[in-house]
Amino acid sequence: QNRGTIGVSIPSADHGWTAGVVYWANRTKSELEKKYPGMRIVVKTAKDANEQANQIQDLYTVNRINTLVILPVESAPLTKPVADLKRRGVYTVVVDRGLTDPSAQDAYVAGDNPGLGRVSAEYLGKAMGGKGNLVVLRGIPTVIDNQRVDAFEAVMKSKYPNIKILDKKYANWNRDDGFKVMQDYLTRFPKIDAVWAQDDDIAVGVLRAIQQARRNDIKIVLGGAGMKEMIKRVMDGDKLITADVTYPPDMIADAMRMAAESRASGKPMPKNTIIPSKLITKENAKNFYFPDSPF
Amino acid sequence: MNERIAFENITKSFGPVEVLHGVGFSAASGEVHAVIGENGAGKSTLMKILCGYQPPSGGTVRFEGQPVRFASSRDAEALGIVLIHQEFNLAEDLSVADNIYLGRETGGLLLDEAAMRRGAAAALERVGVRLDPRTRVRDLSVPQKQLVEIAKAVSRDAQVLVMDEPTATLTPHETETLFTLIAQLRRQGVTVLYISHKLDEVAAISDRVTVLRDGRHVTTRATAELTQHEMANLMVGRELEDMFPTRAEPGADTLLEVEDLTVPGWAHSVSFVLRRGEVLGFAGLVGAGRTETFEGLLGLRRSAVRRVTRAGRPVRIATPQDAARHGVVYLSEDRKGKGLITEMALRPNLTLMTLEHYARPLLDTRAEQRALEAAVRDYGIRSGNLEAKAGSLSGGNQQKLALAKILATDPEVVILDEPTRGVDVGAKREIYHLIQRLARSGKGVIVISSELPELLGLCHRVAVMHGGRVAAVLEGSGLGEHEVIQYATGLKTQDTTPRRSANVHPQA
Amino acid sequence: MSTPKPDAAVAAARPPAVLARIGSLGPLLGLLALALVATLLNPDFLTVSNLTNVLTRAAFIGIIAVGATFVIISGGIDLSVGSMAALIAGSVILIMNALSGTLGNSWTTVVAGMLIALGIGALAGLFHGTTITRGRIEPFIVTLGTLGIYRSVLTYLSQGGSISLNLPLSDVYSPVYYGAVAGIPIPILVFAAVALLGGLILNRTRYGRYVQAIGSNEQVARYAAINVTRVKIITYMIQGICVAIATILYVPRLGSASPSTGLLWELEAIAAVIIGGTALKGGSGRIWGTVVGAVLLVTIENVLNLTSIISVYLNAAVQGVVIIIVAFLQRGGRRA
Amino acid sequence: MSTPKPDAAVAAARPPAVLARIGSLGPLLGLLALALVATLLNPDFLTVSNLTNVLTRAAFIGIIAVGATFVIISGGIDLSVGSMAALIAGSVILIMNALSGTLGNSWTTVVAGMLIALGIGALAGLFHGTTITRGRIEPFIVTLGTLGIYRSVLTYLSQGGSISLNLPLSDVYSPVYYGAVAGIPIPILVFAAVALLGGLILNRTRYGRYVQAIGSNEQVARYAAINVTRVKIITYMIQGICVAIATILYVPRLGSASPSTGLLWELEAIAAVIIGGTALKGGSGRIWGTVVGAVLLVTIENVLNLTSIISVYLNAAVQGVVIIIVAFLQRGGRRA
Ligand SMILES: Nc1ncnc2c1ncn2[C@@H]1O[C@H](COP(=O)(O)OP(=O)(O)OP(=O)(O)O)[C@@H](O)[C@H]1O
Ligand SMILES: Nc1ncnc2c1ncn2[C@@H]1O[C@H](COP(=O)(O)OP(=O)(O)OP(=O)(O)O)[C@@H](O)[C@H]1O
Ligand SMILES: O[C@@H]1[C@@H](O)[C@H](O)OC[C@H]1O
Ligand SMILES: [Mg+2]
Ligand SMILES: [Mg+2]
Repeated sequence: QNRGTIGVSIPSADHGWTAGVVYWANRTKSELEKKYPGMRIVVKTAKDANEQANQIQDLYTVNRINTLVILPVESAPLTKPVADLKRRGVYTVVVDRGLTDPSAQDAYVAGDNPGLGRVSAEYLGKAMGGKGNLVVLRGIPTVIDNQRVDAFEAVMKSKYPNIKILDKKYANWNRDDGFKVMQDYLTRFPKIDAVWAQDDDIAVGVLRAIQQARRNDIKIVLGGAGMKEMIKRVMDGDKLITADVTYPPDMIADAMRMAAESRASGKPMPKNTIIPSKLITKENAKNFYFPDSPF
Repeated sequence: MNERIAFENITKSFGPVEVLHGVGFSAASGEVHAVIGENGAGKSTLMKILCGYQPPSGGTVRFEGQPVRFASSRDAEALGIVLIHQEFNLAEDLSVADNIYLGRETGGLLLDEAAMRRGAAAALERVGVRLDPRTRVRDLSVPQKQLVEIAKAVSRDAQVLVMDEPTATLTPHETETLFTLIAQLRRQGVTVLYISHKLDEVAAISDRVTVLRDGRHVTTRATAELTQHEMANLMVGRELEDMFPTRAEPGADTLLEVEDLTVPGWAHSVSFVLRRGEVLGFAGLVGAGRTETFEGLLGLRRSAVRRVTRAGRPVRIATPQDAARHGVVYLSEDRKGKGLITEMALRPNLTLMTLEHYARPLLDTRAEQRALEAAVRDYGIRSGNLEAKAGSLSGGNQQKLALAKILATDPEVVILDEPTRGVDVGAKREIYHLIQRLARSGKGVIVISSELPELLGLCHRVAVMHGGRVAAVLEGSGLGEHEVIQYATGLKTQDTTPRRSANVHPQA
Repeated sequence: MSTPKPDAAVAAARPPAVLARIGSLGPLLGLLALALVATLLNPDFLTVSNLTNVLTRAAFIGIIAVGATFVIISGGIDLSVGSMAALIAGSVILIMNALSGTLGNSWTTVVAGMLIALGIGALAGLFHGTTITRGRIEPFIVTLGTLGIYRSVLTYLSQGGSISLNLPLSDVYSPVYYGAVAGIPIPILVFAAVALLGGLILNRTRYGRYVQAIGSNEQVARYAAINVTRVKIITYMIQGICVAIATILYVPRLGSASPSTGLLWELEAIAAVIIGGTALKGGSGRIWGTVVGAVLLVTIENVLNLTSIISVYLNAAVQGVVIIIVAFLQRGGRRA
Repeated sequence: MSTPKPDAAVAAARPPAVLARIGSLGPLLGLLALALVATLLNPDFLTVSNLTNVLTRAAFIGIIAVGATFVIISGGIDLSVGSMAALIAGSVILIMNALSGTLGNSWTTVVAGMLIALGIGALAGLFHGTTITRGRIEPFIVTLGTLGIYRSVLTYLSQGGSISLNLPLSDVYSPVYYGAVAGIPIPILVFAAVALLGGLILNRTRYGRYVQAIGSNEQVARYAAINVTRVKIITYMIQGICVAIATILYVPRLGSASPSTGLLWELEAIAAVIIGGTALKGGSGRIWGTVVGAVLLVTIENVLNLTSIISVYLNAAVQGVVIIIVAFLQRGGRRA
């Protein structure tokens, strides 16, 4: 029977993490279409907020979706367009980047950005023994990045006052920028104990820069989000990459499954589902390792 | 006769417009063969066909008896057929030497710059211009560009050298040098096809003359059989009356007075007075600084001036707009670079300086079109197609359009830099009459010209510039060809009184 | 001056060159072809609501591109438009939020915000124009510089996050984007008005003629006593004002601005202009072409959303291919 | 022939305009000024290792910009370079990974990969050049189109993720980026070689002369029987090859390619060219200026990373301001 159409709108695969999202979305689409015959799932990617706003409008107007699962490229600008669809009777499930007006979403499946910052800070604080020099490489200027960095700093300030954050510059969730910014940090700071790279793509560049400079003052590089190469390193007991903090791109899959389930059963989804950011260490790494994911 | 080249029944159409209707004549080796005709008669088009720049629509070109069909100018040059373009054909960003050797550079894998520089210097030497071959063409004056254009062709060892109005921007001095060169080439057996509107030149150097009219061959005759007057009549197809109208006495009041105008590097404390109803000429050799003087005056170049007064009132002219506001307009000698937008149609070119007349407030394009039709009539602009781009007009017709454009502003002071450059005798005569009419109606006209007869026949007074200074201002009985040349070449100086007052003020 | 030869004035206009004409319709043909494909792929393409959506969206880039048409025809370029839009959006949101304290969540506040937006746009344009003409710096450089500057300032204002219009104000402002007059959404009306006005200015006023003259040959324009500096400065101001108008429509739509607002709009706007048949070198161009170009770009995106036959990874490739094909159709209009 | 009167023959060239000369050194002055500021802000700027870092990083954009100099001087533009770099990087990594099965993790594999990279670059350039000249489509459009296409194809190949060189191969290849000869990192040497060769070709060969002639006046070039089409196509091929060379150096750096590889490199490369004093309109330009331009851009970033006095939010603003100032210093070299 026809259970309607679910529209899935996600950012286009412009770096590792979003590639993971696209991968999981496509994979879950086939899975769910098999599981619920008659249900149609349309997956669309958008390169920016504007395009995404257009896209969900098209999903409504032309693809006639009755359910929207959206991972907003950005929170604020998509609030209105999502609210607009909700007003027209579309069941809206927002993932990861919550809307600025929560009443615009029927359900929220949240990645825990402050959590990622917190867990990272806790881990580094402990690993550094509560003291030393730390450099931070941020993502791109966006709310998510602010949430993470703010939470990170809050923990550091209150629990590890002796850890000195030397500087925090944007590396744009990008390997090349990670490389460059780290290279310059290395020039600038003769003694660095640890690096928080905030995202595993950045960490890739950071590692190369350290390797090139042959510096051995740095003991830890902590990335984030759970890229498979990084998890592998943790698993293999890498010296610098001793841990990672999850921010799993498969949260889109969870959201899609829950939405499909709720459509099929007619029961609403829980209002908020938080997918916590977990610490990955050598011990639990294999549970997080999916070699055939692009991320 | 030993025919080097022959045209047989050549036709040429641009779209539906046929501009050459079966032209045929021939030229021998060692012959200087002049081709004359009104603006738009098809001279340049015919020469472009000969030299491989355009294919003919019909007919045959023969070279030494063999029919030839060139796919490009390179094919023609391979046979030693070279064209000196009427409109410059130089890459402005490249140096003089680069241009002279463009397309046939010397050297192996790496260019032999030194050799090319030497070769360029030699070619420049032959046409009598001293120029550093490394100078960028962009930085040259119009006559200098013309000389480079000639040097470029001459350096190609031509068997057939086509010169399309090579002297239009040259002063008698350079022209003479060129004639010496032509004589030398002719002795070497080179065929020279020489296009000019200066019939005295044609009479002086050519062996035979071919006359074209409206794309048709009118006649080919030995030059010696024709007077200049006859040539002119053959060109226009009717009897031409006197070239220069009579001059009316200028008025007494001053229209424009310039004191101590200096254009750094080009002109030094130039002063002059222009009276109402007067035609004031500016003579000088290439490089005397005449063009720059007036570009400086209009604010088109950096300049300093002690005082400018318009009809007695001091004015400040910092931009061409200021000048226009004070009724002063300037026709550039550089038609293609500064006179007309060749990419645009005739209409917007014509009305560019007078758009306010057509803005109500939206532009009334019909009124513009009427103005164009009037200008086409009044100035005898010949164009197969009024919608065409200005660049497709023949050289002389472009000049007429440029003139029509500036005169449309109804100025009080008209500065014309080489106004008859490339214009045919008939039209030239019309322009002379026009200038005289402007003067008679109380305007002041300044004519910068390299054609001495023109200045002598037209002007009340002539200022002669040399080395950036006004060497003399001649009038009345003092105004003669010999005098002008003496001052222009610096053989004579007029240094009695302090320069400024000596210069000009007639009543001072 | 009288030249009594009648034949001198022959002006037998050439028969309209059919081929050239088809060429100049190239972008339109491209658009129609695309619409046909779209309809085949998904008949819903042709619904009124979908077409309305497409045109509404085209309004942003379209309005900006109208401004860009002037700049490009005059021989310039403005790379900063996307950043400028972001900065204007951010600033007016901040300002309106602040004003709403004293003026209330009223139309007064919104209109004040709009005027300020226009002011900022015009000022930015004035800055560009002046720096380019009087400062004699390549437009590419100046606007590449301000591209960075504007976006940075916005990032600074938003502290890396986003700036949102407060909700009650947002409700007041909302109709400017979501409203309609006689069934036609306001952005479409504004777009049409801007395009018409732009076309009128470009083709039927002195100013427009000067813009074309300068782009064709700046020297000739200077010698013809045209105030080249002023005309050029004004093109950048027109561009700035167009950006401001687009932003005024944009703010009520998404109600916020962030460091990624308007990213790469410059490329889209310039692409719309060039696809529309204006030469990047300047000199000549046409507003209607730009409008078609903008609609075309948005339509490609729309069509991609309407079907699933293409891997999501290849969206940009399809766009690229379509753009090249349309340009190919249009090339008849270009000289070799 | 006699030219009796010396003063009659025109114009001994004007005295070397000292001002114009200083103007033409503009970018260099800008760079020196920036270096001075940098050193004052952080003396570590002048360390050998930092300067080496800067130059090494400048190599990518610099090499690409050398190619862009040719394209721009000839009157064209290539917006696709960043995407092309990403595509080349991704494809050769895949190919090398595949080859390593038969050829082993050896230099043979790496060299084969490099040759293939050069081949792809040249082919892409050939495609651009041909489409632009024979297809008569604006270069802006063609390369905007391929910008989307190349990056999309890479995204497709990588399924949005990254494509990584297998580790043993990566170790073999690594010295190409990280190695040094006589203490000078290989990328710097390659950059220098490309720049020298580029300068030589541009200024000392027929081909270079033709590139300038075409950019200056295409019609004149045609009349001089220059094969304009071929010369233009080759400029795009040079650009493609330069991109390939840059990519060959880039791959061993991170050993991977992803959809964000080479993002916005086109803007940086073009900016380097223009800052270096080449006019966007074409006709004339200089390779050394481009080199300075590229180094300058990288230096700005470097300096920003070496200090904390400026809010991170404002990085791009500082870059913008510096670019405009340098261009201002240089404007003496430009005609009004
Ligand atoms: N490319 C072109 N397209 C259209 N018409 C052209 C083109 N070239 C020349 N014509 C027309 O051909 C006719 C002959 O022009 P041509 O340049 O040969 O005249 P000309 O005898 O050299 O005149 P002038 O003495 O003014 O130089 C003119 O009517 C001109 O408008
Ligand atoms: N004082 C000077 N001494 C030597 N050369 C000069 C001097 N002043 C100007 N020149 C030269 O004169 C040339 C100025 O050019 P131009 O030929 O345009 O002058 P002009 O008098 O307008 O000539 P034309 O007869 O072409 O109108 C320049 O090449 C310049 O080098
Ligand atoms: O794209 C982002 C990713 O890189 C980061 O690690 O997590 C949040 C995502 O939105
Ligand atoms: Mg002619
Ligand atoms: Mg002159």
